[in-house]
Amino acid sequence: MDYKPDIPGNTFFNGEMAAKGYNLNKMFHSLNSAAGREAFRADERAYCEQYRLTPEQTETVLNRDLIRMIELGGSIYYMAKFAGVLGLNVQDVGGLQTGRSTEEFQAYLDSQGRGKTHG
Amino acid sequence: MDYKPDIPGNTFFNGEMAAKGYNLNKMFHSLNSAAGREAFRADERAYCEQYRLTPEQTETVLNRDLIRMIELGGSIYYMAKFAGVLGLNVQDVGGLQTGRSTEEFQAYLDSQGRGKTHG
Amino acid sequence: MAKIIGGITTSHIPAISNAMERGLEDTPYWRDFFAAYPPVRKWLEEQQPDIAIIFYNDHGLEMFLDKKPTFAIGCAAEYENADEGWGIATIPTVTGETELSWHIVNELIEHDFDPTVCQDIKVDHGLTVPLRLMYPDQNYKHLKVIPVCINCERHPMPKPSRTFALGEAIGKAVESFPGDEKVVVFGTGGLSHQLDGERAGFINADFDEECMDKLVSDPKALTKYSNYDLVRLGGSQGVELNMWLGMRGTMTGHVEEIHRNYVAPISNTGAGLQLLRHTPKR
Amino acid sequence: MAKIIGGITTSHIPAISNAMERGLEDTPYWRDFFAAYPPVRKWLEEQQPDIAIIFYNDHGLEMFLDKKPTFAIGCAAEYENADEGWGIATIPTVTGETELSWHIVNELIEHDFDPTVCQDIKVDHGLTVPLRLMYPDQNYKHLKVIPVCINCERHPMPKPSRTFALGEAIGKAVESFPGDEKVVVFGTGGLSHQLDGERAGFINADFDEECMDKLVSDPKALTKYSNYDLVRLGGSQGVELNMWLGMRGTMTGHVEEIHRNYVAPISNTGAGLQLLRHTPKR
Ligand SMILES: [Fe+3]
Ligand SMILES: [Fe+3]
Repeated sequence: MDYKPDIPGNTFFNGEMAAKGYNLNKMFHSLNSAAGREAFRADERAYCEQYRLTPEQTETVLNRDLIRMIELGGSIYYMAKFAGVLGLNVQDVGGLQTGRSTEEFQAYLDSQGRGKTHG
Repeated sequence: MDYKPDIPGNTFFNGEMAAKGYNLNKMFHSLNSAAGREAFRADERAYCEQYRLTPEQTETVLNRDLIRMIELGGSIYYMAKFAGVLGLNVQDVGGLQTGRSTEEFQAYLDSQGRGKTHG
Repeated sequence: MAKIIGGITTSHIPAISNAMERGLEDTPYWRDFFAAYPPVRKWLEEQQPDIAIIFYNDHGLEMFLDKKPTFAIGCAAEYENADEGWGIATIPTVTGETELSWHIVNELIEHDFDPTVCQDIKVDHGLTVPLRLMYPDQNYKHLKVIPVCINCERHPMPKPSRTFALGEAIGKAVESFPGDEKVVVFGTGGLSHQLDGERAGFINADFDEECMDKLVSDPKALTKYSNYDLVRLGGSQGVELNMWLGMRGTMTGHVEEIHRNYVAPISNTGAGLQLLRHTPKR
Repeated sequence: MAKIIGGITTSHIPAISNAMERGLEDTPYWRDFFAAYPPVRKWLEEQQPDIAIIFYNDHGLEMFLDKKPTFAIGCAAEYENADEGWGIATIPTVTGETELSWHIVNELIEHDFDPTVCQDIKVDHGLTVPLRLMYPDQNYKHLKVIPVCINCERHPMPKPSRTFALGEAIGKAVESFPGDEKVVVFGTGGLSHQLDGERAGFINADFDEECMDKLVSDPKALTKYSNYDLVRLGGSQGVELNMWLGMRGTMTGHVEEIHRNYVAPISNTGAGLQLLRHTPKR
């Protein structure tokens, strides 16, 4: 189903996005391997070009522009490997996408939880 | 469905056979590449051992024992690539499996056809 | 709405493209086989379909046993072939299709099918030989292809009734696609043959003729066969009838056979060819 | 006949095994989460299941977009993990299972499911983190694992009703398997979370609690949700409820919840845990 894009701040990673982002996600998928990560770190732009990203997609990689990356077809599962190369965890990535510091993002998460029952 | 093995001369390539023949078929699948074919031709036994075939499976490869190869889990789709490396076509392979020369096998095929209508 | 204008059944064996490469179409062995294709090519030339949905099976190129789909559908912009063990034939890139294909995927999921969705696959002779048969000069670039790959290599294979139902679901998806595209559907492979074992060489011309008859007039009768039945009646590769059934399932309106041929043996097979005209229900 | 003795729902995020690697289980952040696992481990120790069917999703390791299955099932004798982008954690090989798994495949095909059948796949954290949670010493060699991988990464994803039906078909296949094996079923992942976009950080603890309640008492109600609904109510990764539903579908007899926990947030997620005892109908 191609769902109405009516959930604010959410992009459905559907066929259209998967087609748009194929090379971008394929490049990120190659970061599963240590050799891929090493090559990426050595020359990020060249690595993107090797995977035939569009110039726009390459800019989002170089600029760590995660929101625009998603618009250009990035899937978070592959973007997570990119984040890993940058030494970022999912709370860092959450902060970056929502205009918060990591601590602020953690506080936002906490605000939606039920608190703790042990300890 | 695991069908009764009651069609003479036919082996169903089912889960059991696919499990049994996994390495054998994987080795044959590698013959899709020219490099794989070259390595195979250079040292067939070593190539089989690299793919961790059982000794029995390796013997069927070295001996071109297609019937026994099927019993040990060979799938004809992958065996066909092996036949290609040996310069054999499907009628040669048919002859080898049925105790006929290639010409005899062709005659057997002809005997089951309807003849020709043109030319 | 997009429209299925017709269906074509055809053999897809490598020996065919070998014969075409070597200019053997008019030799005694091949003449009856190739002589039947010009009317189908003429129909394609007249009809100018935009999209071809091609039911085929992968004979050990892309869909290895490590992760073997039951049904796989391609949504890519293009497809290449690859070396299948006897050197890579350099063929023009196959043009893919990225709109109707994703719509089909959405509809299949909505209707409880579980396809493997492919954005990057190599296509084997099962798909490329029919293209060459239809376009001997290999000028098929204009035709957008949607590959639909059926597991015919490792039991358990999808049941004939299931593959037919897949075809029906694909046919309905085509009808609900908001475009004007003319779609032709190929059911490739078959008919009866057995490549493997002491039973190698088995052909059943009577069963093949019956299948071609019933494909037009009573496909549901064919869906009552199990894959065991197809092996018993049509040889171990007789299961390739599944592709023909998938094609036939897409045509939910009125179907008329306007051309047929059958030649046996062609290599190890009974080689059938049918051109079916489809008039959608409306 | 083989028997499903129970089901376990659990989070499967990488942060969990990181925490275990670093000995953080008793720190304030983690304490409530880990403190709930000993009763489940105790139950597993008492029950000694032979086989674990583990519903999980592959987060971009094995099931790339080039050929993405809707449902994939493993029939291999063993499974390894692999580097997912942050170095490969050396974990013991996961023991596979090759008899019941193929029986399940046969039954799924017979009942009109279209699985991708896997004889050689790497398994990602979705499967290995739950194993580590249940066996902190990583002595899980004795447990034969059947991986069942659900597409949760690219829409369209299988409908909750379809994944539940898959579970039902798997459950029936277990019951018809001529052995005495005791089988436990895992539904891993979830609950509500969103990793991506401006909506990152979304959690819906009310919906999570409702899911855990209904999973026991009224799973069919949950199957009425579309994946759109699950994204809206549970975040983009809320679709991981599909694995829980697949697990629940396998239990066609009487289901009793004997343990539950819920902690939010754990990383970005609402992390649920349930132990369900199953008494087959007879
Ligand atoms: Fe074929
Ligand atoms: Fe997950």
